[in-house]
Amino acid sequence: MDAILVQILNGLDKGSAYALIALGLTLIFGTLGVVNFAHGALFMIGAFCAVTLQRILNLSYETVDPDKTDFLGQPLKVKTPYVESWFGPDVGAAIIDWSVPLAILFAIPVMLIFGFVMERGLIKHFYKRPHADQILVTFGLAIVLQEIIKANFGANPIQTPAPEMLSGVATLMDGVVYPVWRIVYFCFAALIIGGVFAFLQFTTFGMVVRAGMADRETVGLLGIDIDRRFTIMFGLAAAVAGLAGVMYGPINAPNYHMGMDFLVLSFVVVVVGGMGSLPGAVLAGFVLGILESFASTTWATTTIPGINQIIIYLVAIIILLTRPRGLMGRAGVMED
Amino acid sequence: MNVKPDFSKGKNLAETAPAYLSVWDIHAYYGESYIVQGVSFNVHEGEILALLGRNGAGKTSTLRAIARLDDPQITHGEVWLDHQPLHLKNSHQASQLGIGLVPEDRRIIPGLTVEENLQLAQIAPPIGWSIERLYELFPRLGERRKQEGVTLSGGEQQMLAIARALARDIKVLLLDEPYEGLAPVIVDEIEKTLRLIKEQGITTVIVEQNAVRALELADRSVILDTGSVVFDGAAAEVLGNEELRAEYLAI
Amino acid sequence: FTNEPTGSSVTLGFNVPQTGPYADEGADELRAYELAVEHLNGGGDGGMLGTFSSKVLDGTGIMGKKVQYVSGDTQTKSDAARASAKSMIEKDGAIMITGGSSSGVAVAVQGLCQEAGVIFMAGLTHSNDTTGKDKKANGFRHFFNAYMSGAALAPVLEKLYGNDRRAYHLTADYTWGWTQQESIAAATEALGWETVENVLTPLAQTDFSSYIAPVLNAGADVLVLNHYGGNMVNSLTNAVQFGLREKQVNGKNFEIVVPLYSELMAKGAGANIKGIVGSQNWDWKLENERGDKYAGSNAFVKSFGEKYGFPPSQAAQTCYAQTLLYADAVQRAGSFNPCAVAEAMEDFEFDGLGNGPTTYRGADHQCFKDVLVVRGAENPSDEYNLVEIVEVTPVEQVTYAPDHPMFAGGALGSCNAGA
Amino acid sequence: MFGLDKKDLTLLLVVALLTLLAPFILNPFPTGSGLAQFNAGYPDLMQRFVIFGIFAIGFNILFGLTGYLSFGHAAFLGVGSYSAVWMFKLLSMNIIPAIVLSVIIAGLFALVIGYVSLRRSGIYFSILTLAFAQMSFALAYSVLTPITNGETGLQLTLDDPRILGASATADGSIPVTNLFGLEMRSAVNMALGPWNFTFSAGYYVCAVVMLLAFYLAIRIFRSPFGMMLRAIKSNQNRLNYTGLNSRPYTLAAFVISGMYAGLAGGLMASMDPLAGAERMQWTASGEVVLMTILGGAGTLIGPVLGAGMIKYFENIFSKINDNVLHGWFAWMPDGIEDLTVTLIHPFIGKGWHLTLGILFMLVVIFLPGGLVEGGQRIMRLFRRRKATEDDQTKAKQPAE
Amino acid sequence: MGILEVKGVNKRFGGLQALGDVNLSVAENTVHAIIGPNGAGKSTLLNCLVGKLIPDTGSVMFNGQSVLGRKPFEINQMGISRVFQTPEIFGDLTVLENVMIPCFAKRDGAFRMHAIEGVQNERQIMEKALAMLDDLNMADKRNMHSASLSRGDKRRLEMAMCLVQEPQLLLLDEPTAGMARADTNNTIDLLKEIKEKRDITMCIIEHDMHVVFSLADRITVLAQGTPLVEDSPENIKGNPKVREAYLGETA
Ligand SMILES: Nc1ncnc2c1ncn2[C@@H]1O[C@H](COP(=O)(O)OP(=O)(O)OP(=O)(O)O)[C@@H](O)[C@H]1O
Ligand SMILES: Nc1ncnc2c1ncn2[C@@H]1O[C@H](COP(=O)(O)OP(=O)(O)OP(=O)(O)O)[C@@H](O)[C@H]1O
Ligand SMILES: [Mg+2]
Ligand SMILES: [Mg+2]
Repeated sequence: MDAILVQILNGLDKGSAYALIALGLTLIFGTLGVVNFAHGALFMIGAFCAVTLQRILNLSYETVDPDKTDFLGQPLKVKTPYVESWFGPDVGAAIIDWSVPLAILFAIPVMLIFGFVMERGLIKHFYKRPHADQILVTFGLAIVLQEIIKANFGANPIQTPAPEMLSGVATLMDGVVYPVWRIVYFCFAALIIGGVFAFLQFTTFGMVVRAGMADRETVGLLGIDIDRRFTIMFGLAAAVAGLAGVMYGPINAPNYHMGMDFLVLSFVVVVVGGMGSLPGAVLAGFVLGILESFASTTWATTTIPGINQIIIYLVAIIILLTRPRGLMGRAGVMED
Repeated sequence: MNVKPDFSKGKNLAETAPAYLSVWDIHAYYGESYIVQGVSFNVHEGEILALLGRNGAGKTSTLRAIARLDDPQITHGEVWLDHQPLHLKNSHQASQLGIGLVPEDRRIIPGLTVEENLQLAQIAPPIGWSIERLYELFPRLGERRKQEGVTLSGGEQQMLAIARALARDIKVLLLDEPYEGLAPVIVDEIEKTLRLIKEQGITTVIVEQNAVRALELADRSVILDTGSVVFDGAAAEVLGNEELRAEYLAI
Repeated sequence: FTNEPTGSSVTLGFNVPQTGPYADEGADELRAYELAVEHLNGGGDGGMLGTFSSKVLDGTGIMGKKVQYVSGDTQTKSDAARASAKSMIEKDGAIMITGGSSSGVAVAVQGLCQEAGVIFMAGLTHSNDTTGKDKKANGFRHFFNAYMSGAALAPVLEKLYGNDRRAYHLTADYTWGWTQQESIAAATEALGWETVENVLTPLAQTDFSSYIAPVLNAGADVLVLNHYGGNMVNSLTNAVQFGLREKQVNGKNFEIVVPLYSELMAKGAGANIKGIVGSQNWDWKLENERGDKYAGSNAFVKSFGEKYGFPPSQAAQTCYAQTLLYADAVQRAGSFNPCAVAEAMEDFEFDGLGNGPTTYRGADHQCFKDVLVVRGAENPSDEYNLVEIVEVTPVEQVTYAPDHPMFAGGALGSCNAGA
Repeated sequence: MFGLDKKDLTLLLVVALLTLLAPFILNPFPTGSGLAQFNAGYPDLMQRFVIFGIFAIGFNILFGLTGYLSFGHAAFLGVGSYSAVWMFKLLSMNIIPAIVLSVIIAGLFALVIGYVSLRRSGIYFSILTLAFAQMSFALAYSVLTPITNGETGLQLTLDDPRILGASATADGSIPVTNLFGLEMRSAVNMALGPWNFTFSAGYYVCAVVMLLAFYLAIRIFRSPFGMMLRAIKSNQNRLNYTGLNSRPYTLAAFVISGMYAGLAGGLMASMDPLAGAERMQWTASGEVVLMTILGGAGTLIGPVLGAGMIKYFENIFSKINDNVLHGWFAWMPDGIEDLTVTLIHPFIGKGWHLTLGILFMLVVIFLPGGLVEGGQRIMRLFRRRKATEDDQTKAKQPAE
Repeated sequence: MGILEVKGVNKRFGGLQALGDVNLSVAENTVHAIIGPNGAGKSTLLNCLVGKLIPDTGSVMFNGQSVLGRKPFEINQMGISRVFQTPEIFGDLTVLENVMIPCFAKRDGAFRMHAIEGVQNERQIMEKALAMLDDLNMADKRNMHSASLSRGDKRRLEMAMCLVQEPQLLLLDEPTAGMARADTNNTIDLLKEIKEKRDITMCIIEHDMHVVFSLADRITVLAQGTPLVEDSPENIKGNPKVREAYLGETA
C-alpha cells in the first residue's frame, strides 16, 4: 500500500516535469503553429541559469595556505567566495545554499528575454514555412545552444543542490517518506500550471491568444497586435520551460544534453495529450509519469520483462490508436 | 477619372487627399503572382460604394490590401483613410485607424462564444458600439450570446461578422460578399441592416456577386477586371448601361 | 601487413568520445594521448618513460620513426566508433587504434581492428566481455574489469559493513551492467551477503525515483548501483535524496556501493558521493599514499598536471599507459607487424607505469595488477581530492583463471596482420 | 531510354557518372598535403555516402511523395542490419542472401508497423512511428540481447555455424563478406603523382545498388502510383470521395521505403558485419529526416546530397583537431597562428556538432528548398548571366 | 421507386436535431433540388449520403443497396460523386493529373501499384481525361497548377473530376455560390448539357433561385431538419409557406 502511494507520488513528480515541459511546448505549438525542437534546449538553459548563478555566487578570491599542498606539491590556494567575505561567512553560505531558489528570480528575466529574442530573430520567419523546415531550423538551434553550453560548462553533470532546509525527506505518513524537494517541485509545477491556466482562461490576454491560435488574421483585423502577444507567449513558454529546468536541477544534476533527453518524451506527451490542447498536455504528462512509475516496479518488470523500457511508447501507441486525436486534441491541428 | 492626391510633400499636404478613403494605384502580389494591378478609387464620407467584377477580378484582394492583411503584399501605391497613410501600416494598425473588414468567409473564431467574439473586437481601441446596442440591432445574436459562434447558422454568422465590425469605432466598413450562401429572406434582412448602418453615417464598400442588389443599395460603383479598374461612376449609371452590365457583370 | 609505416613517421589513431555524455572523459583521454606522443617523441619531461621498467624506448619515437596521431569521435556509439576507426585505418594509415570509454564501443572497435589487421589498445572498458567472450587476438586491455572490481571490493566491504548484509542491486540494462552485477553479486554472496533483488534500469532513464523508492521497503541494507556516468550520478543523487544514506535498517546503517568509480563521476555527483565505496583502476594520489610500489604515478601526475593544470583521471592514466605499452612492444619486437607486436605484448611483465607490477596475460590479453578500493572524501581539501583510497587489493586476490565461467565463450583467435 | 524522359535520364546519367568516379572526385587533394584532411575518398566513407543515400532516397518516397513524416525509419535499417548479420552467421558470407533477407524482413516489419501507424495522419502518425522505433531500440538494447547482442552489437564470431562456408578461415580468423568470391574489403590502390586513389570492391557494389535504387525511385516518382501518392499528400479527403482507398497506397509507399531502409541496413552490414542497436534510435531516424529536408524533400537528388553532407561533417570535421590546425596555419606568425587556431577551434573536432547545427540553420533560412534549391539558384544565376551575355553579343551585332 | 431512397433519417449533434425524420425519393434521370433556410440541414443530409456522417436512424438506399456503413470510397464506387461547397481538388497536381486520378479509381477501385510504368504509358486514361477537360473548355489549362486556378475554374475542375467517373448520381452543394453571374449561367448550361448527354441523376443544393428554377425537375424544401414540402418548381414558387420561411419577397 505504502509502496503504491510512493509510486503515485513518484509518478506525479515525474509527471510534473513532463507536464511543465509539454505545457510550454504546447503553448508554442498551439499558438504559433511552430514545432519547436529547441524546446528541450530551453529547459536545459533554464537549468544552466541555476548553474550560472551558483558559479557567480561562488566567485572567489584565493589565499595561499602554506600548510597544505595541492596535487603538484605546491602550497594550496584556498578559495573564499566574495559573498562570504561581504556578508560574513554565515549569511554568505546561506545565500550560496539558496542559490537554486534565487535562480528563479534570475531565470525569469533571462528566459523571457531569450524567448523574445528567439521569436523575433528566428521563429517569426518560420510561421508560414512547412513544419519540416521548422523542425530543421529549431533542431539546428538546439544543437547550437547545446554545444555552446557544452563548450562553457563541459559534458559532465554539475550539481545544483537544493537548500539544506529543503533537501531532507519528509515523513508523510507512518512509513511513507518522500524527498522534500520533490514535493516542492510538484507544488511549484502545480502553481505554474495553475498560473498559466488562470492567465489564459481568465484574462483577455488568454482569450486573445486562444483566438489567435484559431485565426491569426481575423484577430489582427480587430485591431489587436497579435504578433506582440505571440512574442510574449513565446517568452512565457520559454520562461515556463526555463523554470522547469531551474527547479529540476536539484532532482537530477544538469548536463548539456538534458534537453535532448526530454525532447522526444515531451513531444510524445504533447501528442498523446492531443495537439493544441493545454489541459491535454498536462493530463498526458501526469498519466505517462504515473504509468512509468508503476511500470518500473519489480512486480511489473518481472511480469513483463522490459516493460519499463517501453511503457511510455506502448501507452502512447494504445492511446493514439484508441483516441484518434490523443486525449483531448482538437480536430484538424497538424493532421496533415 | 481620378485625381492623384499630392502626397509627396509630407503630412500637411496629405490633407489634399480628395476623399475620405483614397486608393491610389495599388499593385499587390500573392508571392509571385501579380493580382492587383494598379487599382485607384475614392470613397467619400457617408457613401456606399459597390465594388463589382467577375470571379478572380481581384475584389477580395483589393479589400484585403486596403485592410493591410499580410496577403496580398502591396508593392506600390498608396491608401489614405481620413488623412492617415494606411499603406504604411499593418492590419491591426489599420483597424485601429478605422478600417472594419467583414471577410469573405465570415471568419467567426472557433472556440469563442458569440459574446466573446464581440468582446474580442473591443480589446484594442477605438471602441465603437456597445455590445448591448449591437444586440438591439441584431436581437437574434442577443438570444444566442452564450452559443459558440461557429455553430450559428450562416445568416447569423454573417450578422455576427457585421456586428463584430461595428463593435469597433470604424470609419469605413468593407463588406466582402455579405449575401453569399444566404437564404433570400436573410439577404433581405441584412440589406435592411446595411441601410440602417448607412443612416449612422458609416462609409461602406461592398463587394457582391449579386450585382443588382448591391447597385440598388449603393451610391456609386467601381468595376474591376483582371486587377484593374474598368469603370468608376454612379451606381444608377451601371444599372442603366446595358453594355457595361453585359460585359463585366453578365446581367 | 596493414598500414606498414614506410616513411619517417608512424601514425596512431586515438578514437575517443568527443561528443555525447562522455565527452569530458574523452577529452581527458585525448590529453593523455597527446602527452604520451610528446614523451615518445622526446618532448616534455618524459613522464613515465623514466619510471617504466622496460627501457627500450628512448624518446626518438617508435623504432626511430616520429610518432604522429589522428583523433576521431566515437560518440559512444558502436557504429560511429567503427566509422571513425575505419577512417583512421583506411585514410590516415593508422597502425594502432586506441581509446573509447564504454565497453560496447571497445568490443565493436576491437572486432574491427581484428578484421582490419591492426592492434587495438582498449581505453576505458570495464565489462568482462572485452577480454572474455568478445576477446580478440589483436585487442589488449590495460583497464581492470567487473570481476576484478567484485574481487577487490568484497574483502573491504566485509571489513566495513560485516558479512550479514542484504544487498539490493540497481543495474543498467545492458551487457556491461549485467556483467558487473553478476561479478559483484558473486563476490558479495561469497561473503555471506544476500542479494535481495536485482532491478534492471533502462539506459535512457534519467529520474530513478521509481527505482529507488521500493528499496526503502525491501528490507535491504545495502544498495549497489551498477551504473556508470550520468546514470550513476543520477541514481546516486536520487538515492541520497530519498534519505537512504541516513537510514537505519535491521539496526545497521544503510550503505550505498558504486562498484565502478571515476573522478568525473565523483565530481558530477558532488556532495552525494561522500562516504560511498567503490573501486578504481588507478588514482593520482596512489604513489603519495601507498609508496614506491606504485612508482610512475607521481611522474605522470607531474607532467600531466604541469601541462594541463589539473591531475589526470584514471582514464587518462590507462590511455597513457596503453600508448607506452604499445610503443614498447613494437620496439621490443623490432617490427610494427601486429602479430609480432602482439607476441611481444603477451605475458609481458612490467612495472613503473603507476599500477605496480603488472602482467599482460597472453591467454586473454588482460592486464593483472592491484585494484584500488576508494571512498568519497568527507571533507575534500580541494576539487581534486574528491576520493580517498581505502585499500589497495593486491593482484593475487583479483586474478582469475582464463576459463573462469564469467569469461567463458569466445576465443582469442589468431592474430591478423591484415593485407 | 530505360523508360525515362530526357531530363530524368540526364539526371540518372550524371549521378551514375559521379558515383562511378567518386574515388577521384572525393579525393581532390594530394595525400601528403595539409588539405588531405578534407579528402573523403576512402572506402568506408564512400560506402556510407551511398548507403545513406539509399536510405534517404527510400525515405523520400514516403515523405516526399505522401507527406507522411515517419520518425521511426531507422528501425527498418536496424532490422535489416540484424537480418544480414544473422545470415552471415548462419548461412554464408555471400552478401546476396544477406541483402535479400534484410530487404524482406524490413519489408515485413514495415508492413506491420505501417499497417498500425497509418491509421493516423500528421503528427499523430509521426509519433506512432517514433514510438515503435523507440520500442524496437529499447528492446534490442536490453531484453532481446540473445538476438541482438544488446549494447555491444551483433558481431561475427569464430564459432558461428555458417552452413554454406567455414566458421573460420585457415589462419583462424573470421571470413570476409563477399559477392561470389569478390571480397568486400578488397581494394585497389592507384598512385598518381602525389595523389592516391582507392577503388574498393565494396564501394562499387554499393554504388551499383544505389544506382538501381535511384533508378527505381525515378520510375516510382513518374509512375501513376507516384501520382497517386502525390494526390494523397495534396488532398486525402478528395481522394476518399473519388473512390480510392488511400490506405493501400500509403502502406505500399511505407513498405517500399521500409525496404529501401532494409536494403541500406543490409548493405551496411555487408560492408562491415556488425549491427548495433543505436542504428534504431530516434536520433538515427531523425538523421534521415534531416538529410532529406537538408537536401530538399520531394526532389529526386536532394536526399542523396543531404546524406552526403551530414556524413561528410560527421566523419571529416570530427577528425580535425588542434594539431591538424596548427599544421595548416604553421606558415603564419606564431601569435596570429594561435589566434586563428583558437578562433576555429570551437567548430572542429569535438565541436563538429556546432558546425552542423549552424549549417542546418543557414541552409533552412537561406535555402528554403534545401541544397537542391541552392543548386538551382546557382544554375539560374549562371543561365541568366549567359542570357545577358547573349543579349549583349546580339546587341553588338550590326543589323543586316 | 427512385434511384435514391432516403427513409426516416435522423441526425443529432448534441442537443441539436439537425435532421428529423427525413424522407426523400429521387427519381432516375431527374434533377432534384434541395432548398431551405440556413442551418436547415441540407449539407448534413448530403454528408449522410456520401458516408461523411452516419445517420442515427433511418436508411439510405441507392439502386436498392444500402449506403450506410460503407466508407466514402466504397460509396463512390457504387456510383455517387459529390462536388463540395468549397472546391476540393489536388492543389499540388496539374489540372490534367487532377482529372486522371479519378480515372484510375474508376477502373474498379482496386489497389494497383503501377509502380514502374510511366504515366505516359497510361495513354488511354490520359486521353479520356483530356476529352473531359475539352468538354468543359479547360483543355488549355491542363498543365497549370490547379491551386492557382480561380475559384470558378476550381469548381469546374472539380465537376470534371466527378463527371469523368460517369457517376449515376451527382451531388452538388451550392455549386454557384459566390460565382459571377456569367459563370453561373455557364454552369447552368453545362449541367443541362450533361443531363442531356448522359444518364445522370443530380441532387443540387442552392440558394440562388435562378439556378434552382432553371434546373430542377423537383424541389424539396427543408426547414429545421424536416422536409416542409416536396413539389414541382412552379408549385413551390407559389407556396405561401415557402415564401414566408425561405424566399421572402424576392421570388
Ligand atoms: N492566396 C492566394 N495565392 C495566390 N493567388 C491567389 C490567392 N488568393 C487569390 N488568388 C488569385 O488572385 C486572383 C484574384 O482573387 P480575388 O479573391 O481577389 O478575386 P475576387 O474578385 O474576390 O473573386 P471572387 O468573386 O471569386 O471572390 C484570382 O485569380 C485568384 O486565383
Ligand atoms: N459537426 C457538427 N456539429 C454540430 N452541429 C453541426 C455540425 N454540422 C452541422 N451542425 C448544425 O446542424 C445544422 C444544420 O447544418 P447544415 O450544414 O446541414 O445546414 P445547411 O442547411 O447546409 O445550411 P447552409 O445553407 O447555411 O449551408 C446547423 O444548425 C449546424 O450548426
Ligand atoms: Mg472574393
Ligand atoms: Mg450547407
